[in-house]
Amino acid sequence: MTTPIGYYLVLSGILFSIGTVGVLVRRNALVIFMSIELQLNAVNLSLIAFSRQLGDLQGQVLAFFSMVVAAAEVVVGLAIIVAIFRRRRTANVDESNLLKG
Amino acid sequence: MRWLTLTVFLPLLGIPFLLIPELPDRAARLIALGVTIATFLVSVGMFVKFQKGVPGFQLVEDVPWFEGVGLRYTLGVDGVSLFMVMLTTLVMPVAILTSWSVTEKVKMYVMMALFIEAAILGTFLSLNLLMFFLFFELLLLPMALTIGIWGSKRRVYAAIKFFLFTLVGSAFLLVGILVLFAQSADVLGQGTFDFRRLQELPMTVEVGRWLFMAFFIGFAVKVPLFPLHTWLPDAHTEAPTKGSVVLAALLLKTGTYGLVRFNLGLFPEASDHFAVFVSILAAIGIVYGGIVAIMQTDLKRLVAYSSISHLGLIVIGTFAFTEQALTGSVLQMVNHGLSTGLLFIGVGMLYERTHTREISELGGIAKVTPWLAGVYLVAALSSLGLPGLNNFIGEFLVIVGTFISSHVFGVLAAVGVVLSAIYLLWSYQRAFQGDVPERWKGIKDINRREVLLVVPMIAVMFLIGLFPKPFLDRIEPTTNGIVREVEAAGSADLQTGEAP
Amino acid sequence: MSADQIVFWILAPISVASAVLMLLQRNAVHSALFLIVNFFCLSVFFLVLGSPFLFVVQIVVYAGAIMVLFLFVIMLLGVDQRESLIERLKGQRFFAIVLALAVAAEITTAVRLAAGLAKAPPAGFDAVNEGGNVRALAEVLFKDYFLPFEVTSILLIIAAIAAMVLTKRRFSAPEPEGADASVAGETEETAA
Amino acid sequence: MPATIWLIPLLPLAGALVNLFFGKRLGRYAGWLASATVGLAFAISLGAFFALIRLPEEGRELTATAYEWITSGSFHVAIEILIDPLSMTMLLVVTGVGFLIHVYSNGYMKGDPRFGRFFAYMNLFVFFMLVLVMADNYVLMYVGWEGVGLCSYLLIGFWFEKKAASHAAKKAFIVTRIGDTLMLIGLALMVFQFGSLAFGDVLTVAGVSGVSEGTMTVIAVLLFCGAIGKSAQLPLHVWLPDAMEGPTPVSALIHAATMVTAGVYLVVRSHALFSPTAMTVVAVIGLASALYGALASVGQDDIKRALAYSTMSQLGYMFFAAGLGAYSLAIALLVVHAFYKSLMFLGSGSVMHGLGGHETDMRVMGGLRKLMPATGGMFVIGAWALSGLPPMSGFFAKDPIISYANGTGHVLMWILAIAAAFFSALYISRILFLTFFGAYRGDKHPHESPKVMLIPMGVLAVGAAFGGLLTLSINGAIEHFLEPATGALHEAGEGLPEPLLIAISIVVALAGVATAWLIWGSGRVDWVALRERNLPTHEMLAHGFYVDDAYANLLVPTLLAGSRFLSSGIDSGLVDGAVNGLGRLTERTGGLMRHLQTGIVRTYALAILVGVAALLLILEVMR
Amino acid sequence: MKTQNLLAIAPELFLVLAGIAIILIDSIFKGVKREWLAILAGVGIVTSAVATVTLWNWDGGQTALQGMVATDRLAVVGRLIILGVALIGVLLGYDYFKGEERGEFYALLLFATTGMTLLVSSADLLMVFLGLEILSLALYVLCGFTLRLGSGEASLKYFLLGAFSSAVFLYGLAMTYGATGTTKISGIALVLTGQTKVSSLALVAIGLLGAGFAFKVSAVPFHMWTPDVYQGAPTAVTSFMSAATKVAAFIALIRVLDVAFQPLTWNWVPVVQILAVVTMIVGALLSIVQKDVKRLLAYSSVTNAGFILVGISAGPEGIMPVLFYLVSYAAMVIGAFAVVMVVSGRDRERSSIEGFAGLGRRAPLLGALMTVFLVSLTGIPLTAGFLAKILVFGSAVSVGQWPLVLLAVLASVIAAFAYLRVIVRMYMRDPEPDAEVPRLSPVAAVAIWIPAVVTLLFGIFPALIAPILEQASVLRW
Repeated sequence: MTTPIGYYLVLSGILFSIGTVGVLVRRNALVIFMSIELQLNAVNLSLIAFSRQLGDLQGQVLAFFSMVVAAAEVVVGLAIIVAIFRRRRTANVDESNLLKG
Repeated sequence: MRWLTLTVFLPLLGIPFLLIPELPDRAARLIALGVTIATFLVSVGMFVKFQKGVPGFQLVEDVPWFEGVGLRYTLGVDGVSLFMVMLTTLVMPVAILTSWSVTEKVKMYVMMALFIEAAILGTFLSLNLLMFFLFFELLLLPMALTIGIWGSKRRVYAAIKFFLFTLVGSAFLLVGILVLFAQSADVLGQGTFDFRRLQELPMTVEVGRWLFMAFFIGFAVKVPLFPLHTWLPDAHTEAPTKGSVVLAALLLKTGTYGLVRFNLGLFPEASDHFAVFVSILAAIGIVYGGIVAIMQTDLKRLVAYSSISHLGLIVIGTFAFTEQALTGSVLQMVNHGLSTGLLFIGVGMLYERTHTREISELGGIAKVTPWLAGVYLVAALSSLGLPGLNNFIGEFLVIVGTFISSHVFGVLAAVGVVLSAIYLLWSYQRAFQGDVPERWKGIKDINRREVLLVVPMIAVMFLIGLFPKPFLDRIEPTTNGIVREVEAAGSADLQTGEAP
Repeated sequence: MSADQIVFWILAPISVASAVLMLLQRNAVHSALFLIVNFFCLSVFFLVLGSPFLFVVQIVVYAGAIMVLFLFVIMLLGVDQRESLIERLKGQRFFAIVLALAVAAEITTAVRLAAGLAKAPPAGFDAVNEGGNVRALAEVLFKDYFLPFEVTSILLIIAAIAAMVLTKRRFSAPEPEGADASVAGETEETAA
Repeated sequence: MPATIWLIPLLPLAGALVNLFFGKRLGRYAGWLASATVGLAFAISLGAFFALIRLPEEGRELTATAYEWITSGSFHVAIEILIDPLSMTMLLVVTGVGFLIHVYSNGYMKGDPRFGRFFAYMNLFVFFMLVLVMADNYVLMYVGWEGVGLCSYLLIGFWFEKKAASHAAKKAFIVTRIGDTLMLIGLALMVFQFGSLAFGDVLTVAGVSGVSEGTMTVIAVLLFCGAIGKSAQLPLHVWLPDAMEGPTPVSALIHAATMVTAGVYLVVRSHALFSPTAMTVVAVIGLASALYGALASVGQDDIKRALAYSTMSQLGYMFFAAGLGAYSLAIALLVVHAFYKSLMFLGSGSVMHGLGGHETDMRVMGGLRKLMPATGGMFVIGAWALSGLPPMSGFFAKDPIISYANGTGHVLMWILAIAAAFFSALYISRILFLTFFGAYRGDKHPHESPKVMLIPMGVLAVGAAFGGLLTLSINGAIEHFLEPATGALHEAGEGLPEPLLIAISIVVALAGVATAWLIWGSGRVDWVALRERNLPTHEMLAHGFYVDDAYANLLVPTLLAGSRFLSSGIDSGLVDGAVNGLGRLTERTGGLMRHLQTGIVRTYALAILVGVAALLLILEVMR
Repeated sequence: MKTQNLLAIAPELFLVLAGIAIILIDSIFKGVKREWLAILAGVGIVTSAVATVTLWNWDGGQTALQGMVATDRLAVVGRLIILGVALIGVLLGYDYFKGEERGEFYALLLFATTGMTLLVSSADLLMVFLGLEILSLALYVLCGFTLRLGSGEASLKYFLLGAFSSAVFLYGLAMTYGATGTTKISGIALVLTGQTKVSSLALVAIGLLGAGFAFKVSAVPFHMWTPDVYQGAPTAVTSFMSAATKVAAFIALIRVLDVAFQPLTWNWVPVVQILAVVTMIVGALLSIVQKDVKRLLAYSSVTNAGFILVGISAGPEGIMPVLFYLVSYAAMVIGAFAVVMVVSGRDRERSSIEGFAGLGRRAPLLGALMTVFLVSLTGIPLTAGFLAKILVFGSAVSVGQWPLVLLAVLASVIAAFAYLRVIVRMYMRDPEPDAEVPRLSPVAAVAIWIPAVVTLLFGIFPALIAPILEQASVLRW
């Protein structure tokens, strides 16, 4: 293993940022949610890279927990999106703007 | 016997009774009246216990309350607060009596009055800065509600303005108090809000001056000093009679009292340093308030501006640092409470009969209601400093005392005397003299309740005017002490260029 | 150039490209597919970084279960839902990209200052993975991380309840659906 | 004795209180009660007088202290009264003349709906006047000073339903208040310099206290400002003519005999404080007022206004005398002036009464001598006295003053004083002729007044006629009596010989009378046409050289405009505007921020990203 | 594993047990009286509270269960506050969902509460993360609990932004791990103390974790979800979440900043100060232009977050004040929302500020209670809100931050205007002609009276609670 860990960390940062952009520019609730998943995965990459760097397994365990949480979050999130869609017939988040000001 | 606690909290005892459902309005009024009279009697007891010629605080009560932040329940009375308390307990029953003409939400109305009384008394008697601030703030809401609920047309605007304006002022005050506490924690190891200990707190000139400004802004809004005064005309004008009376007679005094007690008491060096600045503001207030009052078309507004002018006089005397001026100022606080209070009562009685305060719509009322006119005239004469009445003593001492320390400010203080004659008598002429219009022909002169209401005020006004000595004797030991402190700080400043 | 470096330099561009492409798709299904590509790339990195267990989990749970769920919902809501790519919020894209770049730059700087960009990781990770990654991981998970592991169960219960609460057709819905008073008048569309 | 002298002021006070609260119920007895209290006070004053002259000349003082009034630090004021020859003289005048006028008022005010109230005010006035003259310190004197101002206010505006009356009352109070305030500043300066305001402390040490002459001048001039206001001297005289809106007994008592002379009393009382410069100021103002009043009086058609200007002129003479240092002469003139001027006011009141109440325009009078013989006769005595012709009292009081000017070398002033004397004779004769001589020009049915009015007038007429006896020569009875308080007169060693001066005075006065006779008395000159021909001159005199108009059209509007500007421009506009503006700005800012809350979730996410970037940046920058 | 260790999470166990029981009963016994479910929830909360109280005198070390759970008194106090709020939440929910079969509500409420209590007692960043997730997920669902459009929208917004921010938080957790090699609160502090140079990764970690917390406590600019969610969510839920979430998040924040990152105090204090200033000013400015009481209170909660941040910035000095603030804040905000709930009514959620016109006349008691809460929020004496402000500001002044306090006090003046507007409506305006008299059920009355009494009691006799908070604020690691 000779690839510097820094490379992975930077890659993780780039992916996290791309995910961030996704959240901000996409309007489809599902795509936004996917972007968030991308962010979480980027973080996992960081955790595992750190784990490798530090030479202990905690990082991997943390990444594992992150995945579990993500899974639960996905269920809740999709349920919410479905529920909204049922009533509004759209997944466009820009149209959910009754509450403002 | 804990006279001070009793005095402060007695008014609150009336509140449970007022909460009785189905209590008739009349009973509510009588309960409030009874409670306030009882408070007055208790305060008389306190007055009797008060030893004259003793400078420090008396009848001190000191119990822990919330030690974690240095909040102790500390009450004490000295020559300055004594008469503030007496004034409050005297004016409140009178203010309650004016509420007979209120017919809406009577219970709440008198309840607010009782709250206000307790809060004001607490303000005057607290020796713990935080507790003082607590009472000082506690006043605001009942007062704002009184204005906002029972006031006249623009009452909501006035109430909000009053509330926010004074809140901004106390914002600075609060920061000052907290900084002072932090200072004391630095120096003494254990922070304290105790006024008596803070008085001896050594602090640098720099800090003292900053703190002075913070306190000053807080009190200047309440006084109110130019240019922080514009809430006052609105609040006075829109408030119901009781509100105006309490505002003018008592609430404004918390500001002047604060200046005397805290600004002078805690920051003598800074007081000396800023004296000219404060006096200029006060002098502007005197002249400005007087001139603006002349052209007011609303009788209450006129009286409100006259208050600004009169309070300028009190402040200018406070910052003259002579025994006469300071003693005069303290006495003048009482006097202003009485005479302006009575003026508002007069206007209020007039308003009840005519439903207008527009001077141009009134006129000739003296013909149909000679006694009412007489009451107003007595109040006006007192207010313009006619000898024999109370205001003269205070004004005279202030003017003389101020003149001794600064001729210019002395002369400016005297200008107010001329102006007050102009606006008061001119307004009296327009409102009460001349031909009586047809529609006012039927109105009635003052009734028995109203006699009951004005007699104590007028009696005390004459009492102070003719026999001021018992008052002065009790005020003076305290004011002398304050003046000496300030002078010592000021002269130390001169000698070393920097205070210790 | 060692093997892991070759892997990195091949897969890193792919993962970035797939992430970017995911953003550029008007169709949600396409987005999801690109995301799966991305996840695969990452899973390989996990393997390279010494976590075969997470490599598997990533593929099974993420690329498999979660993304399938996504696709399922997309189907449910209608595949034809296409999103116009014209931005109506002024400056949203500009700020989004600039700020995201800034964040990336900040993180990069921090990484450079802390770990360094040229330093290879210390050897000896195998020592930690004694007895196999899964076993070692289990050791940590069920000893040190016993409580968090149990706590995640609450999350799963909530997820289950959420699905139940939010998606079930209500048989006893006393309130009228749709226009609610608090936002009445601002309602632009009526509920189905 | 000392205890009983308290009764002198307290009796009228008691009368005032009783009348104030029970006046209505007392009915016409209110008047008699009031008169009785003043009469009694007069009697006690007389007793005091005899007690006083029994004392040795150096120690002619009666004092009494009630209690410490104001104490503050080293500064003390007591309620303390002092009767020395000066205040004794004033006391007798006030209670004596006051009593007569009270009696007169019983007739004059009969049937007025506020009869009791009137006497309450009158009594109150007497009380304050007595406090003024009996006070032993400046503060107590100031009490009386303001108190009489108040009563003057109340009485001028007694018929407050009349706009003019209420206006005049207010004007009188405010104008005098300007002087009073300057006086108050003077008092403050005295406290600053002497640490006390007791006569005993201030006046005895004034000469030796080491206070610079400049400061003394300032103190004296400030006190004199108070006197200017109260005694209606230039330039604060404008209230006095208007004050004639009050009931005529008021004019007689307050605006002729007593209150207006308080200024003279003040100057004489405080003469120890007056530096030569200050005295020159007093003399100049007095002389100017004497001349001004005399001239202005000539232009008046209203009998009371004419008399008011006359009063101003006479007071000017008194100040002139005081300014020259002839304090006792000033007081002597004060005393006799009280007699003849109140006589003439009561006379004019009697005329008004005879003409049905409120007629004061001399153009519609004339020939009343026949219809109201008693009034006319007594008015002649008064006018004679005022014109300064022997053997009436005015001659003996005024002439020494004029001579004294010459005798002390103030020749220019003497000439002016003589000129004023000419016009004095002229205007008083004019009043006399227009009112009582010639033919009746009105359409009413004049009748003589009742005895209750005439008898007091009679007494006063006696005083006006023979009062001169008291001042028969330099250092006459009054002067001699006053000496302990005012000091002796200087020997007038310079100038023209005494007899010549007297002759000149008499000739000038006669010339004045003759001129008046020619124009208004003989019937040979059509004075109405004459006035038309010299309209600008007449108008100028009638308007008192437009001083009042200048105030009313320049000063007052300026003040009102200033007030309006401050009120709506500065206060509502700028100060309150700033406050409201700040409030609005806060609200507007909130409103603008609201727009950021678009309701769109991506905006919120952007905000979060902004926050994250900012946090990271701050941490990086501040490390 | 010792049983004593299990005791450390006994409160959570009881809550979860009760939650699961409710779900089971609700789904197995159809048509069970919902009173029983509510009572069961209440029992769960009370037993949990009792279990919490027994932890007060814990003698088994600072942490339990492999350093995952803090056993200090801060955790005890934090839990108690949250449990108290939860109890009121149950009452409000009972009143709000009258006549509806909503057993899940109580279960979700209990789970959310569990997440919060875990949060305040977590001694490891992972536990913090899990706690946050549990409470968030439960709240996402609760927000979307009714069929109103607003409710669904609130849920969606809360969810998307919450997920976004938890990704950020997780990234921060990763950075912390990278910087220190551990996620234990105490371990982080230990490692950081040992480092001579400030680790840039640690700084990034603070920033990212801070952003996550800032989202939960609604600090500006992370606050924008707050008004929308508070307005859209069913009012019973809003009351609960507005009070409890903030308490939990702030106490966790205290742990993270004052313990874990204590060695970097000089780095994070300015950040917190800037956040505080921006938060209270923006919150105050926005609160005064609101037309809906729920939104108004939402912005008020933003402003209050700013005030609490002022106390946080004072470091250890500020812990006790912050705790006192949290207690009083929880009481007054849940009370205020509860009144709004009663006044606006379940069916229509009419929470416009005009709906309060003449309330003082229509329902004097309700008006008076609302006044108590508003007055306390304003910071008027004799209410807990006043002393809370004094304490927090005092702590900041004592570390020399008086300019910050001056800004805070001025912001509170601006905010006062917002509350005053409601008071004006209640007392100085006539009710709308069609305005109905709100009906106050006994359950709701209890739910409103409790916070009112707390607000007044601690406002007048702060010494009742101060010693407890004092002891809780001593962080020994």
